[in-house]
Amino acid sequence: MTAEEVVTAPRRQSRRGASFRDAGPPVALIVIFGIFAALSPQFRSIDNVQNIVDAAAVLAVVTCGITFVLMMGSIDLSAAGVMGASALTVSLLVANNRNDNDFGLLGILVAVLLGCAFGCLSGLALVLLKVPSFMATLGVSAIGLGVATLMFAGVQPNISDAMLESWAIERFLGFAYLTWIAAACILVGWLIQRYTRLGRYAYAIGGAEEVLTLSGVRVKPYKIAVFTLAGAFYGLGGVMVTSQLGAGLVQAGDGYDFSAITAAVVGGTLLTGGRGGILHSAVGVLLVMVLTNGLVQVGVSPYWQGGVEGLIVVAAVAAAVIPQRRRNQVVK
Amino acid sequence: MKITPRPAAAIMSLSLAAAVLTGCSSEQAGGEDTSASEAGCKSADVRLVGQVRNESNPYEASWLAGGDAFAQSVGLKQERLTYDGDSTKQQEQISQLLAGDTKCLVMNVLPNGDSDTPPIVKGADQAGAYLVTQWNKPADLKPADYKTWISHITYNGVESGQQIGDALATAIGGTGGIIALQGILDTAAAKDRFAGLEASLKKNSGVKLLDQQAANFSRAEALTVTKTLLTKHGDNVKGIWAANDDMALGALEALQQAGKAGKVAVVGIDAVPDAITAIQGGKMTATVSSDGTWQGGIGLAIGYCVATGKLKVADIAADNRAFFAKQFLVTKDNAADFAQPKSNPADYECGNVFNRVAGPLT
Amino acid sequence: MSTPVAVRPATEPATVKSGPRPVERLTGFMPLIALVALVAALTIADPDFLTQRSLTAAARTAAPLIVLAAGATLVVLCGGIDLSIAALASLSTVLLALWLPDLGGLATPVVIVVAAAIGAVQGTAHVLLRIPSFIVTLGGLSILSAVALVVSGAGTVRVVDDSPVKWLDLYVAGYVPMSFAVAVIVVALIAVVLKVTPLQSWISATGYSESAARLAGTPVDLVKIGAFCVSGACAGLAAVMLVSRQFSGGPTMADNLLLPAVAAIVVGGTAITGGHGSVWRSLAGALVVTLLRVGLPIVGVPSAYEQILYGAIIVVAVALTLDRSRVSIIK
Amino acid sequence: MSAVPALEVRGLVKHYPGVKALDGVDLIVRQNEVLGLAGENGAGKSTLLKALVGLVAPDAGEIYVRGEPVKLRSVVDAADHGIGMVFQEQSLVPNLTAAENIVLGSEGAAVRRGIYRWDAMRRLAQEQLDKIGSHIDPLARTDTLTFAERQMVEIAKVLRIEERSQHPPVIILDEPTSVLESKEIETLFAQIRRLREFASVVFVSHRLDEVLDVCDRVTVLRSGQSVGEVATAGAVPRELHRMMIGSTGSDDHYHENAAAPVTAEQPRLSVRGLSGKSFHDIDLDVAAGEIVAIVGVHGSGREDVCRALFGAEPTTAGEIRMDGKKIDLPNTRAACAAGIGYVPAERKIEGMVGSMSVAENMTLTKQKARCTGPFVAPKKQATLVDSWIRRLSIRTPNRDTAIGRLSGGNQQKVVLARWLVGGDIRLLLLDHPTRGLDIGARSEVYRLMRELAASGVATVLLADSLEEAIGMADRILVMNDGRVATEVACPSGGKPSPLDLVKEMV
Repeated sequence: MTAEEVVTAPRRQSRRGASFRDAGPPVALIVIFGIFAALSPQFRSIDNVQNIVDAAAVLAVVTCGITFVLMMGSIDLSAAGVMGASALTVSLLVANNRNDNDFGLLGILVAVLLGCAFGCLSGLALVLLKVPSFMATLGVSAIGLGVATLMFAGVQPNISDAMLESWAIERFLGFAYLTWIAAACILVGWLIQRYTRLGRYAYAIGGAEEVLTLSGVRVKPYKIAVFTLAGAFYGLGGVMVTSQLGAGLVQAGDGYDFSAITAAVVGGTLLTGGRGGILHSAVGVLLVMVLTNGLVQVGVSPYWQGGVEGLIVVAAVAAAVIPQRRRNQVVK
Repeated sequence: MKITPRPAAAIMSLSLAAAVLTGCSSEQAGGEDTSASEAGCKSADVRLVGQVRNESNPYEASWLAGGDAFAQSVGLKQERLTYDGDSTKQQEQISQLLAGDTKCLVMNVLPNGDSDTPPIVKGADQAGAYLVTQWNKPADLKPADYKTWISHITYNGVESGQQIGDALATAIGGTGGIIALQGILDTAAAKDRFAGLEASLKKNSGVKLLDQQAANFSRAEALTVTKTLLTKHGDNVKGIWAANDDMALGALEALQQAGKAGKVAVVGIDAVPDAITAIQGGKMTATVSSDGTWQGGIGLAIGYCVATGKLKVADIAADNRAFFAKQFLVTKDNAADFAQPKSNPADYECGNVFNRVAGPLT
Repeated sequence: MSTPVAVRPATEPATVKSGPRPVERLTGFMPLIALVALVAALTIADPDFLTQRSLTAAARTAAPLIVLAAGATLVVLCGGIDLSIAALASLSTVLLALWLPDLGGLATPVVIVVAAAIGAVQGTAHVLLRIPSFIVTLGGLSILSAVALVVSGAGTVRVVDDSPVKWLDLYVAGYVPMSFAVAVIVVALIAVVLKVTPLQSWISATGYSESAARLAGTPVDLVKIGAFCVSGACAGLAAVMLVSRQFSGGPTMADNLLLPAVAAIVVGGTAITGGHGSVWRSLAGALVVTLLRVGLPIVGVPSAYEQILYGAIIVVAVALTLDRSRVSIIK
Repeated sequence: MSAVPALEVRGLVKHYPGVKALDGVDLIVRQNEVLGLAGENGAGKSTLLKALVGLVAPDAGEIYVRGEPVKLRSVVDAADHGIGMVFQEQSLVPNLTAAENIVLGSEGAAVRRGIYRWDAMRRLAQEQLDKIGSHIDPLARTDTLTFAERQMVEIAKVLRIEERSQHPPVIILDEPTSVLESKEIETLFAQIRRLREFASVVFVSHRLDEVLDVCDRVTVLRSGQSVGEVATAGAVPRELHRMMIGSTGSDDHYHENAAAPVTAEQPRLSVRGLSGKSFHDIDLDVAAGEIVAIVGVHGSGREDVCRALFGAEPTTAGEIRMDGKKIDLPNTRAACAAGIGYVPAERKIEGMVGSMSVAENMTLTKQKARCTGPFVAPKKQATLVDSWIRRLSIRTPNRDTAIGRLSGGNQQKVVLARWLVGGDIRLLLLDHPTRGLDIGARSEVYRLMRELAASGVATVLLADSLEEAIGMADRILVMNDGRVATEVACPSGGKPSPLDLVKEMV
């Protein structure tokens, strides 16, 4: 037999840990933070840094959920509806002005479980009906909003549950409890991603779904589980918004779907799946929040803020992908 | 290239070709003659439609409830339409509605924005449906020029913006910095109210506007924006002016989270129940009532009166075709009066429907 | 230089004729079937719904959505997504309203060209900077909205003399709204151009397997930029329709059409991953979505249930119309 | 050796639209033997293997495992019956670690209640890798491994089946050696012989000498039927080949008789000082009608040179001339316009558009050939495509069949035809054009290359094996670490030996 490729040339790239391409978003974060800090003294104050981190809490939790879905290569637009439904649920179950319920933690748990149920519904639609996740989750979002509107019934439920209210107000080491909850979610999310079959399979499904099937892995339950997990994060997100606003709003999740996807993608998670992760997304969330906050702090006109934000997000992603540009690379 | 014919495509192309061949006309054929027949509808034939953005905020929920209450009082049922704050969806619903039976149709509509009013008016006019619009309309579009567009009701945003601005100035003792939370920037309500604030600022020279940001009438956005502005301006912020109560309530939460609850005065507009409670509890300084329940009922009432012939469009005074409704500054002193929204059937008597006119639209 | 190659003399004709199987035919019709089923259901719920006037109104209503969806379908077929169409349409309504007094009838083509150019710019950014189209157009969405706000002074721009766009409000043959006819012509035009030129091959190849398309020398970048350009032009045309209907332009006027437009594409059965689908499918999809948006409340479904039904029906509709034989993995 | 066969197949039938892939196949795999499976491209090997691991449901016929009739519904089903397969198209998840891929689907102690134990996993994977003597880091991400390394991971993975079934397993290796290096092949063969101690192995390879080397017995498939069974002791490749194609094969595997003398005075392609990211200062001349092979180990940069010549890889310096005229290749379009064609190695991903028809794939590049003006002329296209389907003997139900449904060899022919339909091809860059093809299909590709060369096309070949390079090329460039190490003339009748080349490659 002939031998052609006898010797393998020495390899240049690292095989295990973080590669160069992961460095983009953190660098962008530092650069943007530096620019704003130079432009505005208020921006670099401790108070404001606390404010940014606190403001990032809900988005961080929602992004944790969406990251798992994005890792699979699917997309999830159900956050708005699920959060609305969970916000209404929790506000009607803890002490409130609409009824005599006072279930406290149990109420929060039910709201999170409701989020799971909606997530599960998305997963089922994807797996059983074979509806692309984009549409399945859009439909579930509409259903969630409908359910929320039903529960709303014309009168805003205001919460008076001391514990839930304290989440947004009480501080520990300078940060609101909500921020610590978000940090815990990121940690849990990271552990799931790194140390559980669910997390690793979500990652693998994004990498090569057909291979998993070939290897005898039943992919469908994991897909449903990932959407369910994401739903739990949205449910918790809805609870957190309720805690912040002191009331259950149908619109609790407005805009979180696209912001969370933006944050995840800016952080380096690919929409095609198989790359990125919770820590990437956490960086992305901070990036987005620094931008939103910084633009207000340096006094950009409200008319232009959205535009400038969009421009910077595009620029940040562009800067992050430039080092890895290849010819003939597929970009969707 | 696939050569297999696409049946769907073929059918569509054929029907299209047929359509083009037969020529064009400016009017849709096949519609019945729909010139407005003054009066003559039996009470039972009247169809009452109330259209608002959504059922998921307290103000508009009370609007629909008011409409229901009126409809019940005349033995009818109100059809509720909601369009999720989506202009195109509103137009689509209206045009679909007008494509049905429009003879005794009465619509009480909250147009999403100024720009949404003209097509609604035009459509209703062509179809001969009775229309009352509220809040938004372009200045040069006047009900007086139309037969079935009976009235346009709104509140004086400049006035309310100024009223709460003044109340805020008083609450902070006439001097100090305030921040303003604007509504959806391209709505007349947001602009008028902000103009009112500017007028108030001129009057109260000690009050300084530190910053103004859009929070789109949303409680959640107001929370984030306020937090940011509070860190930006710190203790310089003595008061917060919000273009509606939802944003004011969001600002209250932000203050609480920043540990500044009670130290900063907050004002809003709309008098939603939560705001009234906040005023009663001393957390908020002032709001302005715009009575959603009444708005929901009165629009239908005016249309019903005209449709059943109890009121003639021609007889309605010009000033009543487009008017500012009375609004009240709500402070701690009178908050209790506004705590329970109530529907007073007497308001809807055909003779009383214009009782709350505060002045012609300027 | 030509190189005749005859590898082996042909022994027998290698090709056998066989048409598409019945199942394949059926999936081609699915969007239409879904449409008919929906009309039937609405009619059962409210017999007054199935009148000529009502259907005409629905067709007129659907026109801008059809045009938006048709344009964006091309981007989706190329494997991308265009989230900026609605914001671009909003901006275009403002521009049209601002320019109508000065340019008159010329304003319409100018706005469409400008919108096409903006689309092309986004396409170019996507292609040259190698940023996912999702992000480019999401950024575009924010930027265009901001520009629309600033240009319009954050207010509605009224069109006092709407005669240059009034023709869109006419009726063809008395029954067919002109805007709907124009929308169908646009769809037909796109479909025919794709079918009779190599574009169809190029777009499918780009959408299904971009690297293969590129290595086959397909002008992938140009095809993508072209798709975004057409998508932009369609957004511009949709804006003209909206202005003719609304007599004004507004910086947020069309913003809410984004998700319905994407829904229309997917309900039509076009694969969101690219490579398979057609503008005809999007036409049917847009009609389904319009009927859902408008029909449900009109036949008297309460607001909360309307949303629930909308969500459920749209999922089921997609489940029915998606041609799964062409897409191996559903993401 | 036990009397009950480990695996038996009786009268298996499978129809695809327009093709009868299996037409009553019989197969017996005895316990503790290595059975070779040979057959031409399209003989039904792939379908048969897929049926054996539950990926394809047969229309008729039975499968018996240790005498029991079974219905295999999925890969899991098959694995539970002790049947596992190493797939020809690699089946690893690229963004997972090698260790995860190895234990995927049967994690055992590595995952407890859904929680990963990385240490246990690494140990498990290491054990598997040790078995085949591989030194791959188990925690390396799979997409950082070379093709050959990935193949080893794949074999390590399928050996996990030992743990899964109490019965002796049946392990199917589908073309496992196609891209392995000789040392690795030796390791693999040792492993197969070790496997025979406790398992049965079905070995599929297009290299008949390999089959004869490692197998105890060979079953030959032809046109979906088993046409014969040969004990390998004493058998010769020629005999097998005859059974596969139904007649005596030619010894002239590379059609050297058809090699045309190169007479051009000016080189068709002339490259001077071409440099890029992974290659430097490349000089290369290819005359019209000449076949030049580039050989080199992994990382020698030859693939990148090939792609650079097609405008798919950026260059930093150097010039490229076609027929004396300097050309710029900023993108693949420019290359196509200059009459350059490229057949990529990864056919499924880069070579063809699986969802599109044969006709569309064939005319994808040279659109002019099927168009009148800017418009597609359906009749012109039909005539053109059908004529090429006949000229290249492409086996397809019709021109509108999706290319994804054809067998590998026929797919490759369509990809090749894409460059020929325009009639303006001047330089063909062939990157592993015969990867994954069997003898028959290879032979046809070789013959086609010869004919193209005879008609004046210049060819640059990255061959699948040194043997192929030597057999086909008129001249061989040896690349080493991004540079041309040496150039070896390779005329018919004066071929260099593989060893001469290997010396320069390392």
